[in-house]
Amino acid sequence: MSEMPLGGIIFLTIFIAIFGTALIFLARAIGGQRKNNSAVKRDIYECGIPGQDKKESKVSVKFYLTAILFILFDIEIIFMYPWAISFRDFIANGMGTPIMISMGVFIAIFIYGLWWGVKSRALEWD
Amino acid sequence: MGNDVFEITVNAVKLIVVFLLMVQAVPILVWLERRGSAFIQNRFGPNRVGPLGLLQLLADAVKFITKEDFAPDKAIRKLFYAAPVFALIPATLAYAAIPMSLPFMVPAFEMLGSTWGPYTFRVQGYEIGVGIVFILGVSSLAAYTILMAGWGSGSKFSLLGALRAAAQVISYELALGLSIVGVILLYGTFNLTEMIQAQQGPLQFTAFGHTITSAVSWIPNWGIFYQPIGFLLFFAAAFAESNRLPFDLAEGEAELVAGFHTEYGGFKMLMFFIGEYGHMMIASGLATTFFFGGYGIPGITPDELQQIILGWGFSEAGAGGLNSLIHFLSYNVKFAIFLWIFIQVRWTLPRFRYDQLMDLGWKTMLPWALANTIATAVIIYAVS
Amino acid sequence: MTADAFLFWFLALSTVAGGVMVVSLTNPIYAALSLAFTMVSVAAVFVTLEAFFVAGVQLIVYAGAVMVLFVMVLMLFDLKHEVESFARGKVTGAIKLLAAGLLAGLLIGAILYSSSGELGSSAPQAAAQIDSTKTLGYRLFTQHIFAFEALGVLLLVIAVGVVALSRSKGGTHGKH
Amino acid sequence: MSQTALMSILLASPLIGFLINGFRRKHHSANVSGIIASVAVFISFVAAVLFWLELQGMAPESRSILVNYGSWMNVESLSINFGFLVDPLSSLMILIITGVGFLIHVFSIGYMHHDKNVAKYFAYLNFFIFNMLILVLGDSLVTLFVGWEGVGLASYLLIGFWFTDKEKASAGMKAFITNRIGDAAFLIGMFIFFVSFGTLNIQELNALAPTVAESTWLGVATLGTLFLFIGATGKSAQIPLYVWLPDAMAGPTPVSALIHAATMVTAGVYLIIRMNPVFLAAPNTMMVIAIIGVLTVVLAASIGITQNDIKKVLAYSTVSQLGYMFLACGVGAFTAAFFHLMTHAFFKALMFLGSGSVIHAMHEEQDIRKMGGLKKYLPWTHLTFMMGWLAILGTPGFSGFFSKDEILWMSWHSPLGHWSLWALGALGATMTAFYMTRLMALTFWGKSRVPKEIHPHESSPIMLFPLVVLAILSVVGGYVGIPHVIGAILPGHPENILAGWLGNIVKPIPGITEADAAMEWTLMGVSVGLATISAFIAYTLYVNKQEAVQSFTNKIKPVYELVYKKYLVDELYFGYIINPLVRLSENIWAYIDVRFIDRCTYWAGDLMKGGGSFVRSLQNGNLQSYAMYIGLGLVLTLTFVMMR
Amino acid sequence: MVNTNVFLEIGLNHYLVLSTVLFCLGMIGVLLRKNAIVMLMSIELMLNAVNISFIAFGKYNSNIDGQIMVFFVMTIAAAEAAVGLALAVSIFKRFKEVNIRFFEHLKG
Repeated sequence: MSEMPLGGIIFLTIFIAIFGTALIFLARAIGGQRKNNSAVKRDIYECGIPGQDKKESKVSVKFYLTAILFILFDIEIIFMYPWAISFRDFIANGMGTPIMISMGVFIAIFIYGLWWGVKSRALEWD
Repeated sequence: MGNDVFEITVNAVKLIVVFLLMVQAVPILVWLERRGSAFIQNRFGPNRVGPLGLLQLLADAVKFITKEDFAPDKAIRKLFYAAPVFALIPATLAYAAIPMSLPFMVPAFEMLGSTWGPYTFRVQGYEIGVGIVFILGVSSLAAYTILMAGWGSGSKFSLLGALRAAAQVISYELALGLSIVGVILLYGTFNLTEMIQAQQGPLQFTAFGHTITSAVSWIPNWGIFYQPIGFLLFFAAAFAESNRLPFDLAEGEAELVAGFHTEYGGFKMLMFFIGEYGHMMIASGLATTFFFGGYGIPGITPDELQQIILGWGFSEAGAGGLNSLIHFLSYNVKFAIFLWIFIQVRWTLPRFRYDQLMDLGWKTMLPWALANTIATAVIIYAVS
Repeated sequence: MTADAFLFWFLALSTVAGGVMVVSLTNPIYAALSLAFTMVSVAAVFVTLEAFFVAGVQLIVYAGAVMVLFVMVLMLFDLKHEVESFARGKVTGAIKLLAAGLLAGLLIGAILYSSSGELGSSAPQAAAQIDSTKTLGYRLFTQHIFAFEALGVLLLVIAVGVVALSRSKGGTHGKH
Repeated sequence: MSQTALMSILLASPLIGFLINGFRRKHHSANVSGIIASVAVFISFVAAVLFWLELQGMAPESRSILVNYGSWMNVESLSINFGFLVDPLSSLMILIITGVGFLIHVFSIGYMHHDKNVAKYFAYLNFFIFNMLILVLGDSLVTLFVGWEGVGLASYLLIGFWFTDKEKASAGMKAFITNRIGDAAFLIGMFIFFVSFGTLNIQELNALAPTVAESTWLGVATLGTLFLFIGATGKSAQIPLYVWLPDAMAGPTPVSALIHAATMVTAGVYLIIRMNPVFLAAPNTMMVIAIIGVLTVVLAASIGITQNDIKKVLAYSTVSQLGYMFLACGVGAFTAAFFHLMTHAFFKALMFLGSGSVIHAMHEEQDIRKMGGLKKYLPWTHLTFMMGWLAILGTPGFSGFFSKDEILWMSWHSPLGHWSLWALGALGATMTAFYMTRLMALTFWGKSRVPKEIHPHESSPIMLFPLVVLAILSVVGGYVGIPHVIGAILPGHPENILAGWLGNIVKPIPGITEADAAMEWTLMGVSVGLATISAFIAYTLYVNKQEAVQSFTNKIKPVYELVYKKYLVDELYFGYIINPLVRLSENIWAYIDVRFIDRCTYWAGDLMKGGGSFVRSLQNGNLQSYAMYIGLGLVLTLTFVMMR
Repeated sequence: MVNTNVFLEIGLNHYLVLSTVLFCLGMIGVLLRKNAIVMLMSIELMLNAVNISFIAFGKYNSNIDGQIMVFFVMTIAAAEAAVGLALAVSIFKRFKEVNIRFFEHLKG
């Protein structure tokens, strides 16, 4: 556990959670809550017309497509981290060329994927 | 966290201090931003409360805390109230992992009838072996805050803003993650402290077994000289990650009012502010650490400085403490410069359009980051 | 050892609690958020097992990417009101629960049974894991290089497939 | 360079060419596709030369390079490797394939210039070269068979290359189906060898076969070699399976030159030479081969006299020349057979390419009655074609002379030969001289009968270059195998280089006696004399007295018609083999299939249906039920494991 | 035989039991939940459970391959989630529903 002080992280998380919650309650206690707000005030924000529910708004499917492509590319990038960190060791062990080739293949696949994504207009926002 | 009560207590206090350091920095930054923007735009800015308007901070705090606590009817209350609290967590967790100065030694001492120590305390929340990965992982959790707030508000503006912000954050996380690969290749470690140590001393290149030291000895061995493109990409992606102008599409006033925190006000709003400024601070801290030598001082290594301070007649421990303090100041100077750049950019550049933003992330920065990675790898391979 | 034990039980509790919430909460968004919580807890469990890099990857990939995607999709669908969250049929439901319970019991039995053997609750061999991430990288790019490249191709194929799927206008049951 | 690498280059180069052209088959540039394909084959040719040089450097007894790429299949006693063997025989063969192949690729660049699917064409050609190399180099019958089928496929694809023409497409089918008959026999032969010898490795078979030498008709070696020979008649167009080759002329002319003259059709001969110890162990088979060979010579030559299509004439000539090779094999003169294979590859490829040049010049006109006097339009084509003509005639000094006379002499002299074989062979040579001269006369000499709308023109240099190279080879190609009797009187007494080169591959004919020089000179004189006379007659008849030919053919019209219609062999096959077979299968279908087998399956199906409707209730489309079954299965399995 | 050390001495078995419990929770989710996306999430839960056992085995056998396997499992799981969600979105666009009760077309 020398490398990652889990206890500290958990302690800090819990501390912030408690601290934040306490602040919110504090603000509520000081600022107070009125019981009889008008219907207009209690409604969600809208500019001049009766409020619309969020269900009626159409959301572009692009968002989730972007998210999916993000996941796939993110993993490919994550795969580069162990490579990056052990790269010098590989070179020191005389294995520089094989590692360059194997990563070159991987990056070529990555580039092809990116190129394809751009070409197929999956990343276009219009 | 430590081996005995004293160390654990100190570490816990240290964590809380780091958190409070971050929280208290926010009002200062807000003030700085308002004054700074006024300066840029030829206005006065807040100047009534206290000297230079410095007490505006207090006035703001009072205003925030006395506001009415309010939630719209359509809000999902659990999420609506939980989101601002969660906004603090990723930023703080990540910020606590950035080293701010040299560790300082506490020699063994007697207290309450027993011997304590010796101890080494790091001037940071905690030291993490896989620092970069941890920071990336924790800050990727920030997307939940945004989504929770957007969904919990029950408003279509909030939801759209949240989705936009989330899509933007994750898009730029790719460029961010990839721009760091070059840094990792350069230093061969995930650990931030080791990176800072690698940047100490004068600039020197090692190629084909020869070491070429810079002729000008005060030019530091900073990452910016090895990874200029990496730095630019990292910094630009960090702007987008923290939803700052010119990338604050999540809150384009004309279309989305204020984005995912449209329905928030009062203290909850302030917490989002803290989260947002926290991201700014993480970005500044990381840029300092990766590319500008962290807490290091150009032209002098910590050991040399230690000798100089010892020459002034301090004890070993006192010199160590002073040394840490000087380095802490050095870190904060760099850190503040980056924060100012953030502010300056916000008030200088116009906002992107959303399609331009996504194009920039996917079609410009990602390929450049990839090219930077490949170039770094090839050069490292070629010269060794 | 007590600190470690405390951490383990704390994490085990939060992990299992998160898992239970995933299965039992009827609002899918809460379920997804609980799952994200479980993922973070699992990452912490990885840390107690000294798999630091994998823990980080768990945070980035699972908690930071996959679950964000789940949450985003659920928000897109707006599935707040579920007509029926759980399967109909009391008998089959009972059988299903029984099957899961039996499986758990059998597996735990098997673990305890085999623990009298060599893989008991003994301490791990003190292996000199100087830098486990570098070791991981070394093994990944020597022993598992083919799997690594194959995964690259798999991700590419999936990217293509996902884009194609998102373009499709409907199922095989004719078009509108 | 290591031998494995060299072999890889040799084999991979045409394959890569095939893939490149195959993937860019939508492109229409003949130059680009052609250069890719030609370079691919040329690389192979260089590799083949390097192999040949490497063999040169070895001791004569140990000239053999085996490149093994690992195990292909390993089942019980059957163990087959991806092994490729280069020995003196296969090294010469790959030189011919890649060398002649390269020239024909180059020719094709010009010939196929206007075709739309030119990339596809070159892809097929490279595919053919690749498979031919596998056929030639394969060290086991199975590997050889892979190439054997591969070249069959390539041949089918190329014959039907212009498949939009129904006739041409069906010509491809015919070739494919006829070859299937031969292939079936080939497989049976292989099985026989495997069952009796337990191996399919050619080297091992060659070593094992002499131990079973026999004279019965039902011995292992006899049966096996007979079936292999049937396979060879299919591929090499011998009686009775020769009918596909003339139809195969529907393909582009360079294809006819490469596949249906120079290389693929000689695969049968190559197979026999390759396995000559096995064939020598079966004298009955040898007799059959010789008889079939000589009959093919005469039959094909006689048909060739009457044909009017320039490519058909050459096709029958090919069949007849292949007959000579089989005759040589049959009498045990394997060196002579290979010698003729080689010279024939040169001069027949030359003549086919020449005919291609003529057809190109005549705007796809193939009827020689509409030609004549082309000498002045196509001087280069005429000159090179004449070299081929002189060679095939057996003019002393040209390559065909040495190889053909060697065969004729051996068919007389060998203990396996007979005077009648020589007589028929000589008759064939006479007829060859006649129809080839007729072809020359009608095409190039005499008065022009070219229709007015056609303006013949000489071909481009890229097409003439291969013609010239092949013409030179046709002239000098014979000097590698100067017979002993001629060498004896020449200054310096040149030896028979080819026989020396193949000495360790080809077994000597058992019981051969010392050659009688006087007898050999006499026979040579007789055959050359007969050919000269017949050529002269043909020349006078077809250049000056065409009316006489007309009136003569009218007088013997029934015979002429019979020969012209190729002895009605196709009709015979249809009437007595194909149609009865079709009717038989129809009956079998009606009675056995419908009444018996189908009913059984219906019954079984009903049973299954009954059971299925029960099981179906379990499969209710609910994913979670399925998952539950998996879970229950897991529980059961675990319980079982735990209980044990 | 109840031993208090069970609570204080954390060993391989503890992690394996934790993994088993999570796995069976995920299994219950897959078996009982009707929402296709929640089922996908339950599958992720099961995969996470397996990952824990991988890493535990890896640590207690001093074998880094366990972590590499987890790396691969994560990749595949993310890929599976991507495809699964893409399918779910397609289905939702078509039927306006992700309850798997509506998709029982795959039956004999």
